[in-house]
Amino acid sequence: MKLGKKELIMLYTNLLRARRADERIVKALQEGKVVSFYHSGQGSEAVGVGACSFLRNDDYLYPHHRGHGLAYILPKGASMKAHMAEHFGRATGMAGGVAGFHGVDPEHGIFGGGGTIGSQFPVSAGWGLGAKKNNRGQVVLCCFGDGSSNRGTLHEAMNLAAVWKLPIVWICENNLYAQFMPIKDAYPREDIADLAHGYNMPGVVVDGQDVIAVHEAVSAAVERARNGAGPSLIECKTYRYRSHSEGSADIAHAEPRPAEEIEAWKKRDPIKLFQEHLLKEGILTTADVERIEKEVMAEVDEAEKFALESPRPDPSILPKLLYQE
Amino acid sequence: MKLGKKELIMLYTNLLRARRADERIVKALQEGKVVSFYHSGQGSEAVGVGACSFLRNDDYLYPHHRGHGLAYILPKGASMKAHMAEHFGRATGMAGGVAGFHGVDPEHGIFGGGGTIGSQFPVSAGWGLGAKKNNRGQVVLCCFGDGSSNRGTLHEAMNLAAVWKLPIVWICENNLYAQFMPIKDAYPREDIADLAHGYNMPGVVVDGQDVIAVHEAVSAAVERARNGAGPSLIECKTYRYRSHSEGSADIAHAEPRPAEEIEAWKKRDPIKLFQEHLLKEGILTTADVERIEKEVMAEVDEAEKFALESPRPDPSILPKLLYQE
Amino acid sequence: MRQIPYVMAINEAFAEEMARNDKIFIIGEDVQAGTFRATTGLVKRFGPDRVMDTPLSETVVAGAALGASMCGYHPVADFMFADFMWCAADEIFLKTAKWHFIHGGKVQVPIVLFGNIGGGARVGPEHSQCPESVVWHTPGLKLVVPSCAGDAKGLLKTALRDPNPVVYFYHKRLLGLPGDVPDGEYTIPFGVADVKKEGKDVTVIATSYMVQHALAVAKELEGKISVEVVDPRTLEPFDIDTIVKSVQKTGRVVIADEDTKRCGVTGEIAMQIMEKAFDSLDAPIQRVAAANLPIAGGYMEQYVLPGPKDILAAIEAVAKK
Amino acid sequence: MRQIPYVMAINEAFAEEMARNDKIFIIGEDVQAGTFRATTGLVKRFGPDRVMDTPLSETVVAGAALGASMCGYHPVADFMFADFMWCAADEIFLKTAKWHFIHGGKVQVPIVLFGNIGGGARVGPEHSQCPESVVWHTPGLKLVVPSCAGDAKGLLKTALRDPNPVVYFYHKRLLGLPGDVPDGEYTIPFGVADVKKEGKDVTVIATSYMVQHALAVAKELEGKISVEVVDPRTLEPFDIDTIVKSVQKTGRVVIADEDTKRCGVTGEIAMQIMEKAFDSLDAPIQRVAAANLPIAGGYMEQYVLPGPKDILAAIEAVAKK
Ligand SMILES: Cc1ncc(C[n+]2csc(CCOP(=O)(O)OP(=O)(O)O)c2C)c(N)n1
Ligand SMILES: Cc1ncc(C[n+]2csc(CCOP(=O)(O)OP(=O)(O)O)c2C)c(N)n1
Ligand SMILES: [Mg+2]
Ligand SMILES: [Mg+2]
Repeated sequence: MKLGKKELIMLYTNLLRARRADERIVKALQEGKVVSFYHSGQGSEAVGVGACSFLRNDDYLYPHHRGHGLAYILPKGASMKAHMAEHFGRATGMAGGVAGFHGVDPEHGIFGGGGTIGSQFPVSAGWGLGAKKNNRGQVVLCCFGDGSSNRGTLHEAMNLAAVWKLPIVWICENNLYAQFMPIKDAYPREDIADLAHGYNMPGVVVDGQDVIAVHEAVSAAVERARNGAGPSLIECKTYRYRSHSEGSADIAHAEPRPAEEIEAWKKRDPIKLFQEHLLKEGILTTADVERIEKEVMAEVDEAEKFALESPRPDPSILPKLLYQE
Repeated sequence: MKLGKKELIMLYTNLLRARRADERIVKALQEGKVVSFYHSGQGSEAVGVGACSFLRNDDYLYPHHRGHGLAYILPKGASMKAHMAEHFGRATGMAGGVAGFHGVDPEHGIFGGGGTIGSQFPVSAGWGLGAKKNNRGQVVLCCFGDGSSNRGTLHEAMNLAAVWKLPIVWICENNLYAQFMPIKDAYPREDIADLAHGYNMPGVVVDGQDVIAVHEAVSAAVERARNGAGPSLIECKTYRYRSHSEGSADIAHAEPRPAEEIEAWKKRDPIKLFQEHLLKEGILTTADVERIEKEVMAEVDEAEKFALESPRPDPSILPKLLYQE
Repeated sequence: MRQIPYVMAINEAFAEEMARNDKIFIIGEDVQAGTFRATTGLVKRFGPDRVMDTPLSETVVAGAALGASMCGYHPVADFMFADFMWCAADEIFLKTAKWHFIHGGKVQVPIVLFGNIGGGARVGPEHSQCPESVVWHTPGLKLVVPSCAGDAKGLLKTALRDPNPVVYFYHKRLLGLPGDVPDGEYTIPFGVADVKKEGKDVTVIATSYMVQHALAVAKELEGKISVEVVDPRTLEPFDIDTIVKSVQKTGRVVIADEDTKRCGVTGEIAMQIMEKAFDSLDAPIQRVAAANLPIAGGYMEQYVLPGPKDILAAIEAVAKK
Repeated sequence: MRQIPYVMAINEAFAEEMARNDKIFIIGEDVQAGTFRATTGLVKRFGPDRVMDTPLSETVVAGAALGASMCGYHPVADFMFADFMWCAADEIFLKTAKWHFIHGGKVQVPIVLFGNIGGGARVGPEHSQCPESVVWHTPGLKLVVPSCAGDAKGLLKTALRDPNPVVYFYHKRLLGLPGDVPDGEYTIPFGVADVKKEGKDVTVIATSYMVQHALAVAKELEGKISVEVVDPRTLEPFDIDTIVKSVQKTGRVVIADEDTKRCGVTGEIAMQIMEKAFDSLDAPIQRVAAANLPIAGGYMEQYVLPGPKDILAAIEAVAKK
C-alpha cells in the first residue's frame, strides 16, 4: 500500500499522540495520579504506529507493554481517555479500573493482556487459530520485546503458527534491553529475526525509528498472513529513552546505561525523523506541525481531565466480575 | 577419534545389550513383572550407543526416554541389573525402586530425570553450567525426541547454552513420531537441526541407524564443547519399531502407522547394518557374533534374575526420603 | 437404566455437545487417538478441524484455547495427564483463571480444561497427581470431579455450556467403571452435591475415585456404622449447604480426597464445615488424603495414596469419639 | 540492638553466606542490579560468575539452579516476583520438589528459590500474589516466610545451609521496615515458631506482613483483649507444637495470611489445630486471608487483600463467642 498525504499525516499524528500521552502519564505518575506502575514507551513509537495504523478493525492485536500499549492501541482505534482512566484507577478505564494498566477494547480487536512477559505468545496463537477458523481474512499482530523473545512460549507459539499457517505477524520491538539486561548478553546472534529460520517463516529486520519502514515491512507480512501464507517475524531495532519503569534505575546490569548511547538514539528520534521527512517532502508545513501539536495536546488534556473526573469503580462489583453469568 | 577393533566391537556389543535388555523388559512387562509402563527403544539403539560409548565417566548425561534410557546409559557405564530392578520395583533398582522407571547413577554422571517431556532441557542447562563452573572439561549430553523439540523449554535452554557457551550437546532422536503425532505435522521444516541456526550453533543431521555416523558427529560436537566453543545440536534420523508404549495402539493420529514404513525402516536395522559392516570388514567373524550374542544374553538373564530376586523397598523409608538430612 | 463405562459417558457428552454447538472444538496432544479413549472416534465424526492434534507444547494448547475462546469459540484443552498442566501453569493459573475478571469482565473465556487424574497405574509422581487443590485455590476456575458415569456425562455437558473456564478432572481408575447413564439429553447443574448413600452415624465427604471407595466401605460397615456418603461433584462451585445438612445429622465427619493432604481439598472442606457447623461437630473432622510425599512409583505408590483402609480407619476413629 | 531494614538484612545474609561458601551463587533476571535491592551490590564483591544475570527465561533460571545443585553447587534461583514462578512451574513443583525423593535419595538438590511476594503496590494479580499455599501443598519444598529483619537474615542463612530446596518468600511491604538485627553471626533454625507478643485471650497466628498487622492490632486492643501473636516463620517445617500450646492457653484462634483463602495456608493451619487441639477450642477458628478473587489492580486491590481491619474484626468475633 502506497501512502498518500492523508495516511502520512495520520501516521505522524499517531506518533505524536503516543508520545504526548506517554509524557502525560509519566507526569501524572510523578504527581501521584497513576495508581499502578508505568513503563514509558518514549523513543520507540514508530514500531507500534507503523505496525498498527492500517489494520482492519477486526484484526486482533496484542500490544507490546511499552507505554502500556499506547503506540499500538491508539492507531488501532482504542480511546486515549480510557487508557488514561485505567491508569488513574477509574471505572471508565479500559478494564473498568480493575486492572490498573491492561489495555482491553474488544471492539477494536484488543482482548487484553497479561503481566508475565512472554505470555502474549500462546494466547496470540489462539487468536490466530480463531482468525483462521473465522476465515474472514483477519490477522493477528503479536508484539513483544527483545527480552520477551527469550521465553520458551515464543518457540511453542511460532512453531504452532508455522505448522498450522496461522495468520500471525510476530513483531519484536528490540530496544536493546530487557529491564537491566542488554540483549547482547541474552541472545547469541545480532538479529532476533534470525529465529524465524527454524520455523520456515520470513524473518525481517527493519529500522524501528523509521515509521514508514516499519509500516512497509508489517504491511507485507500482514498481506501474506491474510492470504493464508502463514506467519512472519519482524524485528524493529529501536530504543527506549527512559528507564525500564518509572522510578527504576537507568542501568545495564548494575552500571548506568552509556550516555552516548542514549544521545545517539535521541538523534534518531522517530518523530523528529518523520517530521523532517514530511517537511522536506512538502507533506507538512510548519503551520501544520503546530496545528497537529495543538490538536494532540488538546486530546491529551481532555483525556486526563476525563480520567480525573471519572469515578473509581464500585468495589461491590468485584465478586460479580469473577464469573460471566 | 578413529576407532580400532576393540572400540568397534564395544559399539556392537552395546547395541546388542540395549536391544536384548529392551526385548527382555517388554517380555517381562507382558508377564506382569514390570510394575510401571515402558517405552521400548527397539530400532533406534544406534543413537544412544553412538553418542554415549566414549564419554568420560564424569560427563553428564540426560538419556532420552526410549528404552527408559537403555541405549544411552548402558554405554555410559550404568548397570543393566539396576535398570531392570527399578522396572521390577526393587530396592536394588537405580532409584531404589521408588521411581519405577527413572535411571539414576550419579557415579556415572547420570543424575536422573523427569516424567514431563521437555523437562530435560532446563536441568541439562544447569548441568552445563555446573560443568562450566567446574572447569574440568566435562560435557553434557542432553537427549530428546522429535516431539520433545516442540517444547519451549528447548528454546530457553539452547539460548542460555549458546549465550553462555555451555558445554552441551543437544541430541535429538527423531523417530518421526511423538506418541501418535507425526513430526511432519508438528514442525514446519524437514530437519529439526535447523533450529540451531537461531542460536548460532552448529546443527547437524545424521543417519541415526548408522552407529559410526552418530559417533562421529557426536564426538566432534563433544570436542567442540570440551574446548569451550559451546553447544551443538545433532539430529539423528531414526525410527521406533514398537508402539509408543507397551499396550498402546500403533498409530499415527488415529490411523495405523503404514506397514511399508515400518518394513522399510526394519531393513535398515542399526544392529543388522553394523553387523554386516563389521563382518564385511573382517572385524567380526560369525563365531564372534554368536559369542557376543551369548555373552549379552547371559548378562540379560543375570540382570533379570537379579531383579527378580531383589527385595521390594521397605515402605518405611519413604518419609525419610523426602529430605536430605 | 442403561449402563456404560465412565469414559464412554464422557465421550458421549463430547459428541452430543459438539453436534449441538459447532463452536466447540477439542485441542491437545493425541486427542484424535485419545490417550484414555475420552476423545476417541470424535475426529471421524467431526473432522480434524474440531479435534485438533497439536505439537507437544502445553503452553500453546492452553494458550490456543484461551485465545480462541475470545474469538467466539468454546475450546476444550486436553492436557492428557492433568499433571502436564504444570507445563502451562502461567497460561492456566495466571491467565485463563484471571482474564475475565482482570479485564473488568469485558472478555469472555469459555473453555474446558480437561485432564486425567489419579494414581493406581504406578507411573510415578508426574503421571498420578490429583491436582485439585491448586485449581480450587485459584479464583476464576470452576472445578468438576465426577465419580461415576452418569455424573461424568451430565457435568461435562454443563461444562461445555458454561461461559467460564471449567477444569474437568476425570480419574484413571474410573475409566472402565460402568454406571447408570440415562438415555437421551440431560445435564447436571454445577454446585449440587449428591448424597450417594444415606446414613446417620458418620458423614463421609468424598471426591472422584474416593467416592467409590467410600461406598464400598460404607457397605462393609452396614449394620455396624451407618455411613452417609456425600459427593460434592463440583468443588467450585461448592455445595456446602448439603454437606452442612448431613453434618448436622451425623455430627461426625470424614473427608476423603486423593490429592496431597497439606493445603489440600480435605482441609478446606473441613474448615468450611467448622465455619458453618462448628457446634454440630461431636468429634474432630478426620481427613483422608495422600501423604505429604511425592507419589512414589512402582510398588511404593500404595504407601503414599489413600485407600479404602484409610477411610475405614477414619470412620471408625470418628465414630468412637 | 542494631536496626537495619528487612531487605538489607537479606542482603547481608547473602553476602555472609557467599563469603563463607564459594559454592553459593545467585542466578536470575536482573540480580546484579537487584530489582528489590535484595541482591544489589553483591556482584561488585563476588563477581558476575556468582551473581548471574540470565536471559528472560524462568524455566532455565529454575532448571539451571536445579542442574547446578547436583554438580555440587548451592544456587539461589531468584524469580524476582514470586508470581513468575508460575512460568517455571514444572521445574519447581514437579522437578525440584520431587527430584531427591523420586530418585531414591541418590542425588541432592540444595537450592534456594527466592521470590518477592505480596500486595500493596497495586500492580495487579500477577505481581502481588503470596503463593504460599501451593508451595506448602507440594511435598519436598521447605518454605520460609520471614516477617521482620532479624528473622529474614537468620532464616536466609539457614536456608543457604540446608541440603534441600527451600522456597524463601520476602514481602514487598516489609522491604524498608527496620528491625533488630544482631551484629555478627547467627542463624535461626527452621520449624521454630516465634511468639512475637504474649497474650492470653486470643491467639493470632500470622505470617509475613500479616505479623506486622497483627502486632499493630494487638497493641490497639491492649487493655481490652489480650492478644498473643505467633509467627510460624517457616511453614515447612511447621511448628504446630508452639501453636497448640498457645491455643491451649487462649482457646480462641485467628489465623491471618495474605494468600487466597480457599485451599490456603489459613485453612491448613486451622485444620492442624483441629486435629491436635479440638477440645481446647472455645470458638470456631477465624481465618483472615485474601478474598477468593484475583488480586485486582489500582484502587481495587484493597478490597481483595486482607488488612488490619479484618484481623481486628476476627479477633473481636472469636473473643465474643
Ligand atoms: C515472566 C516475567 N519475567 C520477568 C518479568 C519482569 N519484567 C517486566 S518487563 C521486563 C523486561 C522485558 O524486556 P523486553 O521484552 O525487551 O521489553 P522492554 O521492556 O525492553 O520493552 C522484565 C524482565 C515479567 N513481567 N514477567
Ligand atoms: C509435558 C508432557 N507432555 C506429554 C507427555 C506424554 N508423552 C510422553 S512421550 C510423548 C511423545 C514424545 O515424543 P518424542 O519426543 O518424539 O519421543 P519418542 O517417544 O518418539 O521417542 C508424549 C506426548 C509427557 N510425558 N509430558
Ligand atoms: Mg527490550
Ligand atoms: Mg519421536
